[in-house]
Parts: sequence; structure tokens; C-alpha cells
Amino acid sequence: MNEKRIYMDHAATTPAHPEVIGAMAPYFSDIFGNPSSIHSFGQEARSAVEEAREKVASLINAKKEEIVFTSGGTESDNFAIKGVAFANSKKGNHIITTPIEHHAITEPCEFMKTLGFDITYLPVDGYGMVDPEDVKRALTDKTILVSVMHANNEIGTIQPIDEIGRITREAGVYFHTDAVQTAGAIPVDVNKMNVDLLSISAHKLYGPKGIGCLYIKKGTKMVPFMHGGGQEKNRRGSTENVPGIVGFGKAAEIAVKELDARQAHLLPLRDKLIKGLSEKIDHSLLNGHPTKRLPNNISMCFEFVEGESMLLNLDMEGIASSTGSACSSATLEPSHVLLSIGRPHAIAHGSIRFSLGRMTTEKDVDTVLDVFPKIVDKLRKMSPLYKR
Amino acid sequence: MNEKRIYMDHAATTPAHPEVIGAMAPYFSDIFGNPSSIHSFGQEARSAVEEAREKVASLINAKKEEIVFTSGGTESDNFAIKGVAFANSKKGNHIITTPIEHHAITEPCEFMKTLGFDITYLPVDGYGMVDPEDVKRALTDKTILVSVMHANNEIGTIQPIDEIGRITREAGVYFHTDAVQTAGAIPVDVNKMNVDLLSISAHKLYGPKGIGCLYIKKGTKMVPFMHGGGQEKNRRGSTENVPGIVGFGKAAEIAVKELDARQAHLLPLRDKLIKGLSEKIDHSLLNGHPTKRLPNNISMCFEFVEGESMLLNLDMEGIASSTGSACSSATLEPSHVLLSIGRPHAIAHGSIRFSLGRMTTEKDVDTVLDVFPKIVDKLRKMSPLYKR
Amino acid sequence: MPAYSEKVMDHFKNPRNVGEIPDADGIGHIGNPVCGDIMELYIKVKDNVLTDVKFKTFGCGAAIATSSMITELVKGKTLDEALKISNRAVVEALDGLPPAKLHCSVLAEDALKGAIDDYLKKSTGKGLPGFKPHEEHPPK
Amino acid sequence: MPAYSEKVMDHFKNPRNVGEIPDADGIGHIGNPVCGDIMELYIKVKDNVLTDVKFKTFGCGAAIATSSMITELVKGKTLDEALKISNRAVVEALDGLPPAKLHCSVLAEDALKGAIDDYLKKSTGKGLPGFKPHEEHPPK
Ligand SMILES: Cc1ncc(COP(=O)(O)O)c(C=O)c1O
Ligand SMILES: Cc1ncc(COP(=O)(O)O)c(C=O)c1O
Repeated sequence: MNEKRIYMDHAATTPAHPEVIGAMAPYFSDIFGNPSSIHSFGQEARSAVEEAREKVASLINAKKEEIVFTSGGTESDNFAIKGVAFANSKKGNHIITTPIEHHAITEPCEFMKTLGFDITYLPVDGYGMVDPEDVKRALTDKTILVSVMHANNEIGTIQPIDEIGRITREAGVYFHTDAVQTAGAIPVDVNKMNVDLLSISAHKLYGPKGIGCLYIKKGTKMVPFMHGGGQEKNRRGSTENVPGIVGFGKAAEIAVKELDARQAHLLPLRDKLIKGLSEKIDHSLLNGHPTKRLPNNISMCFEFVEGESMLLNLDMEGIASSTGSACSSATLEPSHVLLSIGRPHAIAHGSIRFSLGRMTTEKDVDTVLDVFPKIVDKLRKMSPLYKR
Repeated sequence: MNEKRIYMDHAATTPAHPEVIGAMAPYFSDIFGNPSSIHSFGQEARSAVEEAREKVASLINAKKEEIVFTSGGTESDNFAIKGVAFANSKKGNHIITTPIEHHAITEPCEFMKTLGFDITYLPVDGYGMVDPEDVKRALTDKTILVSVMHANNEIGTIQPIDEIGRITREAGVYFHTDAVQTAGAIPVDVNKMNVDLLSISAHKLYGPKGIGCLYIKKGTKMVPFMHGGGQEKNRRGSTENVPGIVGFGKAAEIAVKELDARQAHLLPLRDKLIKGLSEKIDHSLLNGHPTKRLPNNISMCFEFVEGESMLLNLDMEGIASSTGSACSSATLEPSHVLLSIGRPHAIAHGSIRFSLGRMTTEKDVDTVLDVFPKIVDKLRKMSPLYKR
Repeated sequence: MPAYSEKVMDHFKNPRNVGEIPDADGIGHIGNPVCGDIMELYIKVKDNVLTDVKFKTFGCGAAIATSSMITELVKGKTLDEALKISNRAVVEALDGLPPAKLHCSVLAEDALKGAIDDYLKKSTGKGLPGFKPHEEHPPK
Repeated sequence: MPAYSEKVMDHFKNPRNVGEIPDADGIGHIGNPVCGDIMELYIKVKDNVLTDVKFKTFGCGAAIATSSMITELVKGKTLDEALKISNRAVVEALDGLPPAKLHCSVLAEDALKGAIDDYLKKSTGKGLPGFKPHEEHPPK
């Protein structure tokens, strides 16, 4: 069944790499010990965890001891925000972030607001780009943390993290970046980026679901998010998810090897799809920056049609995509990202995101270029807006 | 290599059941979609998650909607404590618990203390048993939560949860129990137990590591612990760990089927081991209640010898066990549980826990009965304390 | 996230009665682009009977399916019969809708009532008594 | 949690010089049962040379291994040579110890010094100058 289908939703999740699955296999019931156990079952598991930690550290040019494994991107983001906020509340109660972060950042920020923290949402331009100068202007003597995502999951825009990091470092303020969409996709180097904290989620880079990590630069003042046993050097309680960690390690190792090839493979496909759709469909708009953009992200708005109905039609043709329209959400609000970059509601509802991956072929792109304009056409014929 | 080894540390973690591994297998790269995705890849994953939720609910006689998947017991415990505390801080700031809880409860409680909450630690008797009357006495009009574990992970004592639940329900105070050691081992029924919240960790019942759940009785006022996307009906953000959830579901299903057989299998083995060790080794003490006790738990103290050295000697003989001695911990304090039941430091350092499992045979027990007394003997000969 | 019934998907894939009626006797126009759903319902009425019904919809899968379903349910019915068809009946006819999508059925009911209201206003000078579209989709 | 070197495990499995010396010239007694580690070190001294050294230890793997190692390191040495052997030297001889276990090596050093101190007191009336066991293991 999979064979006929075209998966273009790699920003949502990726299939685990076959080598990842192979690497994990022994750790469910053969080498199944608890890494905290002193006996041999435990020590075998411990070695596997530490080897994986090394590999994940390599992916982002960090030191092994700076990697704390978590259950995924959301936990890493929660940990970063709440861990810094609770540990540094004596120093200040001000956090700076952007309006286009993933909910895993904005929701913890809004929660901390209920506990007396102040949150500044920086402006972004029409591409969703943050101006480092705005970060500088927003800093106060109460600022304890700046969190700006490396690349946006919906519109693909890549932020000037290095520059922002220079500013925060100079100001002596902690800087977190959500690299969930970039690790394994484009170069990520914690030193070049001047970050103190960085989130990764394994399932976005052909690793398993339910595992991720937070990079914590040595010396960063944090309280644990998951309080419990002394695991992860007292930074994160809970029995380590050994198979998950091993799978993550393998995925990181593969990503290091394949990084250049991945970009070289995806960039022309991305640009062909963007160009093709723009040419074939009138009243279409590219969301996000044309070049400072994830190599696999095609996010566009098509006027007069609604996202979910495009998505369902694509799904009927065996093509998996995503939409920033949120007719199904309780608020009926479309994506906060699309609204933040200035798309009017009506247009924001008409968005589609194709996110390509390792296995995407030019033929897949051609199929979408063939099928999708017909879908938009069909829906526009049905739309009371198009006639006007 | 596994064949010769005897694993008696099931309270630390269990090997995943072969059927669990089989059930998970398709969900890494075949049915790999993100359950939040609308397209067919997503919907297939969604169905699998909901089917597993049903199975986990069945294990504890809960409703499907009352199960929130987490990354394990520690997250469930953190979620219970912090989720109730933050959501009900207007009502009160008092939490009642016991001194013998897992660190996944006591550490979050201590953290909430730093935010202005009051924690009462109930007394326990020499078996580690809580007196429900003490719960009643400890309740104040500021009390918002009582958390008492179902059975203790170190000494195996099973608490009178039903009775405590009747008291908390009458008082209109939320009641949480940590059932990490009991789910799949003895009957767990959220209704009979009168609990509002209950934690489970899959890897303790032959499921995979890195997945668990919190039962949240309908209507319980909670704030999310992992703030993020709207997953788990807005109660827990993060892309669902689909293979983990499916594995957990399968483990729960097997546990329901096998529950009686498991107890019938383990009880005589447990009692044989306790009896044998008590008879063969002088100056030995059983920790925990003799009958209100987990069917797989043998926890004993052997005077004049230290736990880790017993454990390492056992490991050298291919027998995996655990100790409550914490010579390796930063504080050099032995187990808080053993101290709480009145064991003096010197004796608390000499503890060993054997925890049996599905695959434990009578021959394994006999091997331990043969090997272990010699180990104690050897160590006592080396001990400057024994001569006195 | 929606998991639609087969009926919904059938009406979404093959919507019935799509289009406009150039000489419609009544037009219901409901929703707005801000909230992501707009329905236009066109009716022809003869001897108090809905002889033809057509729709155009901008919206999600449920919005299209409920529009399609309501046209099918009311076509050939008298005005009184048609007015008895509630949003609930539309949902049932579709074998249910995800909770987050129930508002679409309200929209469909309102679009129909809007069209009848328009017809009554044009033909009798007085609209449908008590008709007031739900505030489910307030413009922003 | 400990991941011991092979050397540590070797000394743990086959501890050298276990036992007491009934007519010891000096005995070092260090640690207490509260903290989980007790070492007793017995020495025989002849012409300023440690002709025999034995130990008894209640404690973890590292405690036993460091006791065993220090007896091996000092046996046959002069008192002055033996006193130069620091806890660090014991750790190195064992190919390292996990950080949480380093205190065991301090204990071993103190047990040796304690035995020499005891010997000096008995033989000269004055103990080892400046000897004061570390406060790593305060009784509770
Ligand atoms: C009673 C109890 N609660 C909580 C936990 C924590 O579970 P996990 O390590 O899966 O987070 C454990 C086991 O480690 C436990 O035994
Ligand atoms: C940018 C970004 N941050 C955080 C997350 C959360 O990751 P996870 O769902 O693995 O918790 C995601 C994906 O969902 C994401 O795209």
C-alpha cells in the first residue's frame, strides 16, 4: 500500500531509517537492563546509552556531557523554558521569544506568565524573519532567556541564530534555539550558533518517536523538568529509553554522514515544486523566505480554497501533506505562524505544506505538479469566493 | 550469554515480551505517520494509538478517555504532583505524601516546596505501611492532593489504597497513587481504589521503556505538564510515541490475561526464597510486610556486609539483583525507604533486593539459595564488623 | 484532527448539487472567509416545494460534505418539511462528524434557512420568523 | 552507578592480604557503619619496614578494592615510602575509580596512616605528625 503513496509530510514525522530499526532491535529484550543497575545487564545498557550520547553530541558539535536525553522536542522545549525560568527567577522574570515558535515553546511561555513571568514576542517580517537588532532592543536587566527557533516548521524560514547568539552572549543572557526541524537537515553547530540550549526530536531525522535531547551548555543554571531518580547526572529523572536512545544515536550518526547529500538532493526538488506550483496555479503565494529556507519545505497559500479540503483531496490521490488551516481546532483560528507573517485569515486558511524527505523522487514532485493544480481547480469551481 | 544468567531485578526493568516487540514492529517505518496528521499515514497511526489506549484502560478498569500517555512513571508522577498543584493553588498549597515514595514523587514535592507548597510526610510503620487514620489526621482545609504509592519498589509493601481513597474522596481531596510496581503484577482497579490519578510505566510490565500513562479521572482539575501541541486532548503535548504506545497496549493486554497466572507462579517462588535465605543466613532481616507484599519482591538486610559488594559478587555469578545501599550516591546515604522503616544506617547498607519475573524458575531460586549464602559468608569473613 | 465517516468522505469526494442557480428564488449566504468556512445555498421553489437546490462552499471537508448532504436532504421537500431538518439530522445522515466539526452542520442549517428567509422576503415581503444565523462564525 | 575498571574488579574478586594480624604493631580503624564503609588495616613493622600488611573491610566494591590495593602497594616499603603513597596513587594503580567512589581511596589512605600513627604512638609515644582522618565519613 505504501508503494503507491507519496509521503510529503516529513516535517510532521519521518519513517525510522532501516539501520535505526536494526540498531534498536537488540535493546528491547536482549540487552534490556536498566542503565542505572550495577549488574551486567545494567552496564551493557549503560554503554549503549553513552555511545549514543557521543553520536548525538557529534551531530551538533557538542560535548557528550552536554546532551540530556528527553522524550522529544516538546519535552526539550519545556525543559529549556521552565528549567531556566525556575532556576533564574531571582535574577529576572523576563523571557524573549517570537510569535512563530512551535506551541512547545509558546505554551510553556504562556504558562510561566501565569506564574509572574513577562514574555516579549519579537516582531517578524513577512518572511517570518527575526531582526537581531530587535532582540537587542528587547533585552532588559530582567531578561533571563531568549528563545528563537532555528527554522520554522511551517514556513521553513531559517533564523540568523549566530547573530542573535552573539548578542545574547554579550548580554550574558541564556539563549535557546529549537532545532527540531534543522538537526539532520542543515548544519547545526552549537558553538558557531552561540547557543546555551538547543532542542532536538529524533523522529524528525529518521529516528524513533518518543526520544529527543536538550543540549545544555556546561555551566547553564537549570532546574530539572522531570524530577526523579538521579538519571542523566541529576538533570532528568526516569529510566532511560534505551532502544530509543540507541535509535536516536544511529539516526544522528547517519545524519552526519548524509547531511551534504541530503541537502543536495532536496534543494532542486524543493525549488522545482515551488516554481511549478507558482507557475501552474494563479493566486498562489510562497510562505516563508525564498532562500533562507529549509531544503525540504514548500509552504504555499492558494487563495479561495481551504487547506483541509486540499489536503483531503491530495490524500485521496495518495499524497500526504499538511495544512496550517485549523478549521478543526477548537478556536477555528488558522496557523499563528501564517497570521504572524501577515497573511489575512482568509488566505491563511488556504495553506498547504509539502515537506520532502530522503526518499522523495523527482517523479513524486512531478506527480504533485500534475495532480495538485487540478485539485485547486476543482475546489475553486466549488468556491463561492473564486467568482468574485 | 543470557541463557546462563539469572535476572532477578524485574522491579528495575523487565525485558519486553516477544509479542510486544512483534506488535511494535510495523510502527517504526511502515505505519509511521504522526497521529495528528489528517492524511492516511496519520490516521493509521491514530487508530493504533486509540486501540492501545483501550487496552491500557482495561488493565485498570478506567475509561479510555481517562488515559493520558506519558514517557514513563517519572513523567506520570511529575504530571500528577505538579499538574494538580499548579491547577489548584488557589484552593490550597498542602500536599500529603509518604517518606517511602519513589524519587519521582518526593523530588517534585520538594520542588513544589520551593514554590511555596507545604508537604506533609506521613509516618510509616516498620513494614512501611501507612495508617489511613494518619491520612485523615493530616488533612487540612489547604490540602489539595494526597499521594501514596500502591506498592513500594524496594520493600514490596502494598498500601491500603482503597481505604485511603475513601477518606480522600469524602474530604474532596484529590488522591494519586503510583502503581508503577503493581500494574500487571496485582489487581489494579481505579474505581475500587477510589483514586483520581494513577501512574504506570510500561517497562515494568514487559512493555517498552520510555512510555507510560497517567490515569486522570474525568473532571480532575489539572494543568498540563508538557505544554505544547494539542495532543492527548490538550493534556500532554508532543508527537505520540506510536510504537511505544502500541507496545504498552500489547503489554497491558497480556497482563490482563496473565495476571492470575503470574501471581500463582511468583508467590511460592518468592516465599521459598525468603524462607530459604532466612534459614540459611543468620542475622538476616526481611524488609517490608510479610504478606501484604508484591508477589515478586524479596528484600532483605544481611548484617555486617554491604549491599554493593553482595550485588557485585552475585553479578559475578551471573545473578542480577539490586541494593538499597547507596554508597555510590553523592550523599552516601542508604535508601530513604529502609531508613524510614527504622533500619539503622549500618543495616540499611546491607540490603539486597531480588525481584522475580515471568521467566523465573524454581531452579533459579535454588541457584540463589545455593550461591548467595556463600557470598555473604565470604564477605563476612572480610568484614571488621562480623567478629564483634 | 478529523477522522471522517465513509458517508462524509463520499459526499466530500462526490459532492451533490454543486453550483449556482442563476435565477434562484432564494440565496443563503453564511460564514465568512476569516473563520475558514463560507456556504452559499441556492433554491428554486415551486408550489412551496424545493424543486432545485445547489451550493457553493469554501471550507473544510466537513463543510463541503454537510453542504452536499443538506441539499440532498431537502431537495423535493416542502418548505415546512425542509425547515424541520436540523443540523443534527444532517450530522446523523452523514453518520456523525468529529466534535470539532459540528459547527459545519450548523452552518449548513443556517445556509438553508438563510435561503428560505431570502425567498420568503422576496415573495411575501417578510422573512423567516425568528431566523437569526448562529454566532458560530463571527467575523474578526 | 559504578562501572569499575578491570583492575578494580580483579582486586574485588581476589582481594590481596585479607585478614587480621593478631600481634599487629599498628592498627588503623577508619570509617563507620553509618556511612557504609569501614576499613581496618593491620601492620607489622620491622626496621622501619612494613613487613606485613592485612585488612578487613566492610564496604562497597571500591572500598574492598582500594583496601586490597593499598596493602599491596605498601607491603615491603619503609614507613616513609608508604606515607608518600597518596589516595591518588591508589586510584591510579586501580586504573581509576568512578567519581562517586573516590572517597574510598581517601579512606584507604587514612586507614594506612591510622595504622602507622598507631604504631608510632605505641613505639615512640608520639603519633604521626599532623595526622587527622578526613571528614569524608562523619557519623550521623
Ligand atoms: C514506584 C516507582 N515509581 C516511579 C518509577 C519511575 O518510573 P520510570 O523510571 O519509568 O520513569 C519507578 C521505577 O523506576 C518506580 O519503581
Ligand atoms: C519546531 C518544532 N518544535 C518542537 C516540536 C515538538 O516535537 P515533538 O512532537 O517530538 O515533541 C516540533 C514537532 O512537532 C517542531 O516542529
